[in-house]
Order: sequence, then C-alpha cells, then structure tokens
Amino acid sequence: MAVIHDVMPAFELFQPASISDALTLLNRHGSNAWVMAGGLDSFDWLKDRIKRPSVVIDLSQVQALRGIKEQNGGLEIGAATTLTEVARHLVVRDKFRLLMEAAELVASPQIRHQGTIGGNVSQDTRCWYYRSGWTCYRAGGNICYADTPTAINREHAILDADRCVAVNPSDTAPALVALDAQMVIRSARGERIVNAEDYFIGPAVDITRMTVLAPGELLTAIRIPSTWAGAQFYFEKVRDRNVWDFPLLNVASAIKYSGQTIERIHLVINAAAARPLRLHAVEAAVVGKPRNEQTADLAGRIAVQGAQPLRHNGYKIPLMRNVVKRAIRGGGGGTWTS
Amino acid sequence: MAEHKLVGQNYTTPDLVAKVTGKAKYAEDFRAEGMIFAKLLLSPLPHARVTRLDLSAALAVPGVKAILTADDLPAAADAVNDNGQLILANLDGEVALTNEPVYQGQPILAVAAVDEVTAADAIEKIQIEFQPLPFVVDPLESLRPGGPNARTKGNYWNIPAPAPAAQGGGGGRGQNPPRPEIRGLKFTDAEFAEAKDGRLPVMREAPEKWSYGDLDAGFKNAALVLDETFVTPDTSHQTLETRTVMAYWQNSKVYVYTGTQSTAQTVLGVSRWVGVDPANVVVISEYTGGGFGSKITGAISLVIPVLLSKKANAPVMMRVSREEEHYIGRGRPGVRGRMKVGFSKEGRITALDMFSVSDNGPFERQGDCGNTGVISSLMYQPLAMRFRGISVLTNTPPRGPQSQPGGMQAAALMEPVIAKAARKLGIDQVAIRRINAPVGKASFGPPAGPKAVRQYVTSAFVQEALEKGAALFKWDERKARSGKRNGSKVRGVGVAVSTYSAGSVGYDGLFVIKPDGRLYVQSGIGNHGTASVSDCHRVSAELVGVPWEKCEVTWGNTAKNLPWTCNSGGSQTIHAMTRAAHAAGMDATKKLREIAAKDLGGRPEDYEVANERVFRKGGGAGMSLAKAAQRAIDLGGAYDGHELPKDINKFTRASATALAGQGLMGVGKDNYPHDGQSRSFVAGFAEVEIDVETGKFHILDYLAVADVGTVIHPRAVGGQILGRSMLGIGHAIGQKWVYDQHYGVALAKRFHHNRPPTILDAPARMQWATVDLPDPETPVGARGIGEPPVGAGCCAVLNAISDALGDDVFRRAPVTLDMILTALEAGRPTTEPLTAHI
Amino acid sequence: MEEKTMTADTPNRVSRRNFIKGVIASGAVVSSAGYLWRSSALFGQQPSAPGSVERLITLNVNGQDRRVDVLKQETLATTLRYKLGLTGTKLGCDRSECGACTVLVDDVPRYSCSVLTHTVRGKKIVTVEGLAAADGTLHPVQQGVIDEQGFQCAFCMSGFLMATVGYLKTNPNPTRAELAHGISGNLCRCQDYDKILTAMMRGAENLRKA
Amino acid sequence: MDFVRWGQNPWGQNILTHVSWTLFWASLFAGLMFLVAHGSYMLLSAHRKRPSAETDRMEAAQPNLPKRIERHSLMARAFHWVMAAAMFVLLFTAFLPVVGVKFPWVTWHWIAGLVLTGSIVFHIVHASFWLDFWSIWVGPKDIPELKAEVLREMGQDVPGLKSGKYPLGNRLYHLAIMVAGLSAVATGMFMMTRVRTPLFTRNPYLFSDRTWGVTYVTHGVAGVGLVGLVIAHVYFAIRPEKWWITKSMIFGWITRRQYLEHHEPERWRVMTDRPTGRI
Repeated sequence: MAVIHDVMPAFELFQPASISDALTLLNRHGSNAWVMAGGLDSFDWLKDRIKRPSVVIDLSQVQALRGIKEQNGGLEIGAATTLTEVARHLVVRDKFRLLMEAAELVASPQIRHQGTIGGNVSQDTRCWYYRSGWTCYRAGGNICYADTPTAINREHAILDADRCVAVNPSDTAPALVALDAQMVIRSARGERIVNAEDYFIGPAVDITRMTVLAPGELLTAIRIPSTWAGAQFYFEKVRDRNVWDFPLLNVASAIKYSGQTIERIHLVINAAAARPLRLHAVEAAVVGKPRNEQTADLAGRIAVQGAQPLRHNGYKIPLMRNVVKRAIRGGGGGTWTS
Repeated sequence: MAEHKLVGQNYTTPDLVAKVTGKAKYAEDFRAEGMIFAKLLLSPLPHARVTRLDLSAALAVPGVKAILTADDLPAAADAVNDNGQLILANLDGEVALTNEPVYQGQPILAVAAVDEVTAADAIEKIQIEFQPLPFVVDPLESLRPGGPNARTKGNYWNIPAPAPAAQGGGGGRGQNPPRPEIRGLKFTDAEFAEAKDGRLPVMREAPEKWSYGDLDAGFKNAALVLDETFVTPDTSHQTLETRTVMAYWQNSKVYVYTGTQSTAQTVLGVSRWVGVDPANVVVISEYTGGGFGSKITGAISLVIPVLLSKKANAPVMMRVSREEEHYIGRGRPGVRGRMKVGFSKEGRITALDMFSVSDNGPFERQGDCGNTGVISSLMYQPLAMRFRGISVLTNTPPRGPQSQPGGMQAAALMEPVIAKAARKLGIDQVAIRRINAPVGKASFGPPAGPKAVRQYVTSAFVQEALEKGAALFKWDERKARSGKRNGSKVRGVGVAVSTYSAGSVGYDGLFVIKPDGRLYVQSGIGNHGTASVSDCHRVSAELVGVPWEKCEVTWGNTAKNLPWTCNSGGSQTIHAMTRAAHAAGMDATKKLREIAAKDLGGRPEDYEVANERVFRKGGGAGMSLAKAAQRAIDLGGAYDGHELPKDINKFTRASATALAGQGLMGVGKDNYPHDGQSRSFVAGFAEVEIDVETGKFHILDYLAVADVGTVIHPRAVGGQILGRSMLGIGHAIGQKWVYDQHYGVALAKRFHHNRPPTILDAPARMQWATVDLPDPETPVGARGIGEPPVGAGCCAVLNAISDALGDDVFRRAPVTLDMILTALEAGRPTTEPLTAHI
Repeated sequence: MEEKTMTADTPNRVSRRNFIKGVIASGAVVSSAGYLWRSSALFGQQPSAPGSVERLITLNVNGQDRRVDVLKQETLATTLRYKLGLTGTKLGCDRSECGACTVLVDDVPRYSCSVLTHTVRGKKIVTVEGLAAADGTLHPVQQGVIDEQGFQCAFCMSGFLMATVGYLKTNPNPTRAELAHGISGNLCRCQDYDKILTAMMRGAENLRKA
Repeated sequence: MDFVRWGQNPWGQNILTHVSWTLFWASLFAGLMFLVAHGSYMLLSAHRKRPSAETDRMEAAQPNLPKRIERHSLMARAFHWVMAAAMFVLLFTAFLPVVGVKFPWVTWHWIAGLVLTGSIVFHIVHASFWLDFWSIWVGPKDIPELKAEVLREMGQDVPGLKSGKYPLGNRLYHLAIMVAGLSAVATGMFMMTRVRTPLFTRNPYLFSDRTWGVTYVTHGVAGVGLVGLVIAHVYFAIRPEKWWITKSMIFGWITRRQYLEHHEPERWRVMTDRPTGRI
C-alpha cells in the first residue's frame, strides 16, 4: 500500500454536549473512537493518515468540561479549558503562577487559544521517528529508530528510557506535578482520581501510552489543591525557537521557606524522559538547606545522576544540571537585555 | 535624471490593496469549471527502482479520472538558448515523475480525481514495490574510499570547461556546451585519513580547480596562518506558498496558474518541460508567495497538472502539501570547507587555499560550490588564491539557488576564520575587513579567456559601508562591553561583509502612453514580494514625466503582451529592468520630442519632457502627453509601435506588435555600456547576549549597511535588506535539515522541525542603511540587493557568538544551544563537525 | 487601478469552445457541493446517537449567515476557501505551524486549518475579506500596511492581519515587543518581520485614532 | 484471525513485528483444554494398572537392587528448578502486560532469560558428559513403545516395552520444550541487542528489518508455545499417578518398587557398570 501524508480521511463525527453523552459514545465505540479536544495533536495524526479512527468524538461542545472553579482554597480546572483561559485566570496568576508561566510558554498564541489543558498534558510524544508513522515500539513494533547508531536523537530522553527513548513534550505537565494536582478521570464505570505524578507513565510500564488514560476513559478535570498556593515558583522552558517549539527541557519548582531555609519543595523536570520526573532525591537533599549557590550546585549535581546520553543529546545533562540549579536559585542571575 | 521625483521615493505598490484585502489571487486561489484535483505518490526510498506497479485498484475508485506516470512524460529535449547555443538535453537530469527515484519524496506518479480525498484514498490503493538501490545522504560518505554513489553512474558531474566567455557579460555566441556526464570520484585513503579529527580532508585533484598569484609565497610571508574547517547547513527555501499549480488546455494552448519569480521567462520553462511551443504557453502568476530562488521560472513539478489535465481533459489543481514542498521545493546546498588562510600582521590576506565540498542533491550541478571560491576572492581580495571544489551527488532533495547561492556559504566559511584571525592578531574586526575589502573596479575569480584575465566589478564601496555601519552601530562602544558577564549572560558583537551579483543586462522595456494621458506599463517581472514588478517602471514614468497615479502596470499574465524580461533571480532585476525601463523611457522621450518638433517647429533637441508635457526648453510651446499620444497614433510608424527596433527580443516584438496603434509606444532594448560585473555589498553588525547556563542566545541588535547604488524604493530596499538578513540569520541560529542516515529519509520535513526563525527569534532591534553612492556603470545607478544581506546577517551573528564565547565553540552552522553548552562544558567544539544533516 | 489588474484572467477573454467556461473570479461562491470532497455521504446519519451532526450547517462568516454543506472531517480553512470562495485565507502548512490561515472565531485568532468547521457553528467568523467596511474603506490595521508598505510576498499577510486585529482587541495599545509576542503565531518566510511589526504598530495607532 | 502482526518500516515496506497476542490466548486456551480433556479422560476411562502381584514378583527377583534408586542427580535437579523458576519469570513478565497487568518487565525478562540460557548451557554440557545423553531422545526405535503406550492408555493390556529411564511422554515433552525453549533463547539473545543492558552495545540494525521480523515472530511463537507446554507440564506434575516422578525431581530418588513398576530394567540398568548404555 502506498503511503500519503495529506488529506484527512473520512470519519464519523460526534459532538456530544454533556460528559455523560461523551462517555456513552466512548463506551459504544471503544477503541475505534478518537477523542478530540483542541485537536492540535489529533490533526497531525489524522491528516498524516497514520491513525485511522472511524469515529471522532469532539469535546468542544461539552460546556461542563470548560471553566475554572475555586474549590477549597484551590482550583478545579475543566479539562477542556484553553491554555489562554488558564494563563489569564486571576487565581492562577495570583496563587499558582507556576501554571500560568507554563501555559504561556506553550507553542503559539493561536494554539494556546485553542489547545486545552487536558490535551496539553495528555498529548502524545513528538519523537519524529514515531510521528513519521513507522512501526516503532511505541507504535506496536519492535524497534526504537531513535536509539540506533545512526539515529538523530537530540530531543530524546536522558532518563528512564526503556527501549523507547521518546520524551513527554508537555509544558503544563511538570507544573501540575509540582503543584500536586489531581487528575479526575471518568468512564462509564465511574470516576477515579489519580495524582498528577502517577498520571504519566514511562515505556517500561507501557511503551505505547503516555498516560494512564485507558480506552473509554476521559480526563474531565484537573484539581489543584491549596497546598502550594503562593509558594515561590520557578518555571523555565528551554527550546530552540521562541515560538512553537517543544521544550528541549523544562523545569518547574515550588518552594516554601521557613526563614532562610527550604522547608518544602517540589521539583519537576520534563522532556528528559517519557514522563515528567519529580526529582525526589534532589528534593530530599535540599530540604532544610538555605537557598544559595551551594544548595543549587548540590541540587544540580544530584539531579543528573544516572542520566544516560544518546548520541546527540549529551547536552541535556549540563542543561538539566543548570536548569535545576536555576530552579533552586531562582534564575540565571541577570536578566535578558531587550 | 538629476533630480528624482519617483526614484528614491516611497510609494504604495499597485498590488498592495489587493493583498491587504485578500483579493490577491495566488495559484491555489483560482477555480475553473470542472476542476479536478491531483495528489502525488512519493518515493519512500532514497534510491530505488519500481519493480511492480498495479494501478487497477486505484483506477477502480469512483471519481478517479486519470493517473500520470513517468511513462507519460515527454523525453528530455535539446534546447536553444538566448545566445543561439544548442543545449543538449541532460539525460540524467531532473524529471517530474520517475520509476527510478533518487531521493526520498521524489514523485513517482500522480492521481487526478474529483476531489482530494478520493485522490488520496486512491493512492493508498496503489500496489507498488521497489527494489532498493545503494544510496548516500552525506557527501563525505560518498567521497570516502569505497563509499556509495547516489547515482548508479557515479557521484559528481563532469562538466568539460566551457568555451572562453567574452568580457563584460555580453555573452556572445560560444560553441555549444558539451553534455554533462556523471562520474565517480573518491578520496584516496591517505587523503581521507584527516577526517578523523573533524577536519575536512582535502582532495588534491578536485573537479573544480583554479588559482592565481603565488600561493606559497603568500603563506611564507604570512604572520599568521589559520587552517580551519567549517560546515554550512542545507536549508529548504520553504516559501510560504508551496509550488501549487492549476492548469488546463484550451484550443491547443496550455494555461498554467503558478507561482513564479519571473513571469515572462517561465514561458520557456513550461515550453521545455512540457514539450510545447512557447507560443502555446500562457503563464498566469499575478502573485507568488515567495521564491528565494526556488521558483525562478516556476517549477518542474508543474508539468504534472499540465499533463494530467491533458490526460483527464479537465482543469487540474495540484495543491502541494508542506511535506511535499520539503521534498520537491528545493534547498540550499550545504558546503563543508577547508580554508587555509595566511594573514599579514596588519590582517591583510596574503594567501587563501580553499577546498569546498557541497551537497548537490541528486540532479543538475549547482553553482554554489564554485561560488564559494569566486565570492571569497571578491569579498576578501586575497593576494594569492587556490580554489578546489567538488559538488557531490547525494540522495537528498534537489537543490536550487537560494538567496545568495554559494555567496552565503562563502561568507559562512570565511567569516569565522577572519574573525578568529583578528582576535589572534589583535586587530579590530571592522579594521580587518576594511583592509581586505574590494575597492573600485576590484578583480575577482579565476583568470579566464585566452589572455587569462580576471573579471572585475563595476564598483565597490565596502569600506564606506563599514565606516557608516561602525558609526551607526556605535561599534567601539559596544565592543567595549563585549565579553562582560552579567549573571549567567555574556554579550558579544560581530561584523561581517558579504557580496553577490547584482544585475544583468540586455533586456527590453515596453509601455504605451495612451490618448487618455496615462502611462500603460507592461511588466514581465514576477511579483514575488520584492516590489521590482512595479519599482523598475518608476524609471520610465519619471523619464516621461508621468505622475505615478497615472501609471497602470500590467503584470502576471503572459497573454497580456509583456516584454522580454530577465529572470528574477540573483538580484538581477532592479539593475537589468531599470536599464530596460530607461531605454524604453528614452525611446518615448525621443519620440515625444520628435512629435513636438514636427508639430511645433524647431529641432527635437529643443524640447524637454516633464510634468505630463513635452515643451520647449525653458518653458514655452508644448503639448500634453495625451495629445502627443494621439499624434503618435496619427503618425503611425515607430511612434505607435508599428515599426519596432531591430534589436528587441522576439518575445517583446510579438507583444509590441499586439499593442501597436494604441498610443505612443516606448520600447527599447538595454544597450547601455557596462564595464565590469555588477556586484552589491553589505556590511552586517550584530550584538548578541548568550546565557552560558542554557546556551540560549538572543540577538539584541542588528544593522546592515548596503552598497547597492541608487535606491529606487527605500521601503522595498529596507525590506529586502532586513528580510534577507533574517534569512541568513536563520542559517546561524537554527534552520537545517535532518536526515536519518540508515534509511536515508528526512526526519525534519515541516516548519517545526526545520525551524525557520519566528518573529520572536528576530533581533529585538533591526536597522538598515545604504551608502547612497550610485553605480557608475548603469544609467540609473541601481544594483540589486536580494542576495548579499544573507551572508552578512548569518555571519555577523556567528561572529558575535564567537566574540562572546571564544573561538572554540562551534565549527558548523547553525549554532544551537546544545553546541554551545557541550562546547563550554568540554572546553572544545564537540558537535560532530562533518556529519551531514544532523 | 488595483482592482482592474487584480483578477488575472477575465472569463470573457477565454474562448468557450472548449471545456473551460473560465476561471472563477474573486470572491465568487463555488458550488455548495464543494470541490474537495465528494458529496455522497460516507456514513449514514445516526439521528438517535447523542452528539451526531448534520452536514448542512449555517456559518456566520463576515457578518452573514451562510448555509453550507460540510463534511465531518472538513476544516474551517477548507470550507472558507473551497466552499465559500473566501480565498484570502491561505494555507501555508495545514498543520498549525505558520499562521497563514488565521481567522477570528468570536474575536479570537485561530488557525482555521486546525479547526473542524462543525465546531464553529453559532460562532462569528471573520476572515480578511471581512475586515474592510462595506464601502471599501480599509480597516485601520489594513491601512497600516498600506502606510508602511508592509510585507513582501504577502502570502502570510491575511494571517498576520487577523492575528493583529484579534490581539489588539485584548491590548489596544501594545509596545512593539508586546505586539511581537501577540502575533508570534505567524510565520513570514520573506522574514520581513521588522517591517511587518512597523506596519502593525502603525495599524494599532490607526485603530486607536479611528 | 491474523497469527502475526505487520508494521511498516521507514521505506514503507511491510515488516513482521510480532506474533499476534491472540496466539497467546489460543495457547493458554489449548493448554487448559488439554488439561480438562485429559483430566476427564483419566476420571472417566479405565486404565490398565500393573497388578501388584507382578511387581511383587519382580521385586523378589531382584533382591540386590537398592531400596532407593537415584533418578535425578542433585545437579540435574538444581538445573531443573532453576530453569523452571526462570521460565515462570519469563512467562509472567512476558504475558502479564499482555493481559493488562502493567509493570516494568523488560529487565526481569532478560535477566531471567540469561538465567535460563545459562542453565540450558549447563544442562547441555552436563547431559553430554555426565549423563546418559541419549536417554532423553526419541527416535524410530520408540515406535513400538509409542504403540504400546497408546494402547495401554486406551485400556488394553499390552505386553511389551516399558519405558527406560524416561517414559516416552517425558521424552516427547522434552523434545517439544527443547525446540520451543532453544528458539526463544536463541532469538532472545539477539533481541537483547535491542534493549539496554550492560552486556551489549545496542544495535537495532544488527539484522535487516525482515530478519528481525522473523526473529521476533519466532520468539513470540516459542513464547506462546511455552505457555501451553508449561501448563501441560505443571498439570502432569501434580497428577496423583505422576506424583512419584515429581517427588523424584525434588528428592532425586524413586523406590525400587516404583522403578520396577514403571521402568524396563533392561533399558534403564541401574546396576550395571555401563551407565551410558543406549536404550
């Protein structure tokens, strides 16, 4: 069969107006159904004719999936709330600035106007071998084209790779993990709540999926507890171009101080592995220490322990060391001139 | 033209309102009744032979109208060029469809159907099998002893030396050029051994080779000798409009709606590719969504909808997707160069020994490789020089000229070496470029012709550009703060110079002043954003004293009587076509004076033309142009175009004949003298700020000062200078190709992989200026500007990065944060310097 | 003078003996059956299923309600260009990577190549053709482009215009840097960013004065 | 039903990727069905049992036989159990994720694979030099035994050959598991060049895409085959009438009576000084 990467093939479209209708449809069509929120990940797959669902369930009409509610000092964000709405929300700006910064650095303005937070955290990896439609591990095959002697893997994983070396490309995911968010997942069988950290899975556990979402399940909301409201936050996304590009690495930290010392910290890095990684060892090492250059150095050193570079991504090790340092220190010292 | 009314002034181009309201029609915006749609089946392999092809299932899909395969294409035909030379068909040259693809993405066949989804579905039903053939995507891999060849016959074009060319660009009838042939060439084991250290091995007997001066003495007398390897990226043109085409046949004429840089000349391209008489070709191209050299005369892929339309007997729209554009849309050849350069202690280049290897793609030889030598010899005026080069065939997409082809690479190969030399010698970066700059009628290139004479330029004001730039940029002030740390940030400043061809000669101008008093200009120039489609004709309007509001420009449709016009490529147009416009303007002025003298007495020399009138010098009797136009019709003959100059091109002759009798015709061929080759120059200045913890850098400021002669349209010139500078900056900061070498397939085939710069990657502040010195060898004084800003932009940024971080950070462009970070970590350049497409 | 020279091939110049009746001039509405997809239904309608959609829908484009037959997988860019004849909206990449297809949906700039037409029923869509007033007076931002001779090939222009008009609704008085961020989802391959920004700043100024 | 799964390589060529997991279910089902069928048959049908008087007679005739006869040396038993443990780890790590139990399984899998490989190598060497190598094999000579065995199973009282050291069923099973096991082990060793281990430099391009396809499918077929074989093995090990064999695999010996009851002393001579005699 010859291959063509253009023109979306036909599918049946459903636009349910409620979550329950959506779940009914999901249940009815099972693995033939493709769930579309903002569609920015979906369209690539569909237009390239690589994924061929017979049914697309578009969530754009489900009002219950949109909007941000205050809840117990925290927030509940509908999964289909756009990134622009998240970034502009006053409580997000005031209390959970980390998420605002992450959302504002996603892709481009138009994509943020359309892309949803649920879609942003649930998006598939951008590994260009996988996205080319070749049958690699992640696509159900038996090879990782990105980890071969001749592979071009500048953007791939330095940690937690297992056969597949793809990375999670989300900017909001590490922020949500750092904020102890909870993911509300519904299916015809009911609701379950998963910690953000556990929402993402690596290839060792399931090489074909990025999240725990199973067929028939829907991410309906993201809850942010009050735990980290008003903490000291740091978010940095390192990318090639200043628009559109996915992170080469990003880091999110939330710190609470007791006097001069770090009392509690959550530190998360993404695009280093197939899921956002909370750096528990670093967190443990810096708690109780003052926020200074030495602590930052220590954090950076611990962060990259066990990192395994591929042929072209060795730079991610010093980069990760440095951005972790900055996440503790609170920046590079000195701002950009412009 | 002592004082200008139009030339040098800003104005609103006649296409702008249509563009801004969305009414401007690009190729994909046309619809024709019964129009059907074509989709392409591309080769998934980099080199293969189709062994089985079964179209039956696809043809059985309801709505499929026709399938075009390689067997439907006309055979490659010989052609006769403008100079009357017979150009033998290149039997191994590019074809639009093939059964033996030589790069991944090469079109195999096309399906036309009632709609796109039917065509795409039908393609998926085609049974096709390939026999893989040896392939190579890295030129050095092909040159390695025992390395694979991209083409079955070899890995480079052997092109026997051309017949001696006449001086001064006149061309002239030479003997017919021989047919190029593919041959194989490899490094010897001894030569290739050097590649281990990331140095480009040097091929002693390269296919392209020339020299002048005493090289050995130059190195012996040098105070500093640097021997450097540098690598430039392969980049797609990535015009925002892909090479979409709509075509149909009517009464044995073919109508082609396409994007092209050169409207008039595209007729010949279509004629040659389709195998149809030029008289039966109509090209419609009112608006072209960018070219940058990739659409100089349209694109060979246009034959697909043209022939499909014939086969299906319906208009065919072939919308080219962005991914398809990556494959068929042309790219700049990446060049790896080895430069051994001797400098005197003052920084003067005493000797340059240059070896360039360029990635040619699979088809016709590109000039980029040779240009790296020629352009370096002009830009830096080495006292002695040897150039050797080879343009290696690879199984990667076809290359084409891209803004400043070869010149951009020349700058990128040489500028880092010169910057390093200045640092080693303790010389200011501006000063070292000033001391090596060409002045006046500077010589360049190899000695040629029976007398072994080197070519020379018409004029060069590089030193003036450097001085003006250094002042505007506050170079000394910025230099003082370069290298200073602010937290993790460090700044650097860079300057670079760049040059390229800036105009050809010998084309025609054509317009009619009608009895309504308006000037009707026929423009054969393509409309691809440079504004030259109307800018050039401001010269005619100014000469005959018609205000711009009373000028109508007809362009973009070869059925509308256009004159013979240059290719809009290589910055020819503003030079060539202001000369032609000047010739036509002078022709009309002469006719106006003659008419006035006839009617009002006296001699023609007693009259002048201005303010819509022809009148006696110093005031006095005269008549309006409207009246003169009517008189021209009455008089007939040459006045209204019934008699035409002997020397104009037959294409112009046909158009002028069709327009005869409508008013006073201005028509003429550019026969102005032209001593030397027109070249433009740019000096670029950049300041960058780099975060050494992430490797991320920002360009704070960029200034380009251009030596382009007379400025015709300031805003257009400014747009060209800064736009092309950004194109060059893209080469410095991230744009590139990525190929998987095991399978020879593209990994980067879309914008977010190839990374053309976004608005937030552009310098926070950009400025441009010109030296405002007219070129003495052309009547209006204008030279082209599309090309030289590219190299200056790229290299000013490269030099600013090395200024901030030191010499040992990068040996290839683009410079990305990973290269900076690992180099700073290791204290030496770490990124594989020679591997292609990483 | 622009108008006359804009439309390339006026139909009456073309002989009608053959199969071409002419190239359809700008803005004309093409058959509602559409060009890009066959009109036969690929799936039977399932009226009982929750959320099932009709093919014949009404779109509000540039202030007018337009009835149009839209396939399930059809993107807004396709509907605009091939069903409604609004070819001012360009397709540069079809993958949310260039911005040439930007239109306003309820005043928000969106990539129309990546919006299913069915999702914008009941929303107000504005394309570049809808910017100028009915009498032809250009929108202040369009006028900014004229004032500064912005853009080169202009294939990106309508997208930039729509992005700018949308952004200025949220920030009418931006700095140059803010505006650059606001319209950063648009790519210009002529790389004429500096002049574009100048033109758009001029447009913003025009808009404030208007 | 597709028995194999196909994918596309970067050249658009169809390549084999895996055995279809439906085959796993088929193998599991077949194993369980065999178990049910055999169990039912054993329950419902009559079986010939050697009259105890006959065994008494034989025991009386061979008073010099030791009371306990060593059937499996310590080394052989150790091998068996190590191999069994490895096999279980391999099967569970391979197939639990298939049935939906997700966990990081690859490292366990290849380590168990190496243990299995090591134990098999040991077993081959041990069997070649220290054991009666040919005692486990089947050949044309076994046809009369097979015939007799089948007839006996069908309830007929057939005189004739009794088994040597290893009953024919044992030997047939050994043959099957050897084929499946060696296929899995051999392909698995090559497949280790596709995962990160401290032992190999990764090189997924060691073979052509097609060869890899065959390798993975072979590994998969062997793997799903082992599911059925292991089920059958476990089943027989816990059947009451085979328990004496299972016990011998634990303790190493059988009683003289069991020896005489089940084996042909002529074919498994425990008393000769010629331990490697052929059957």
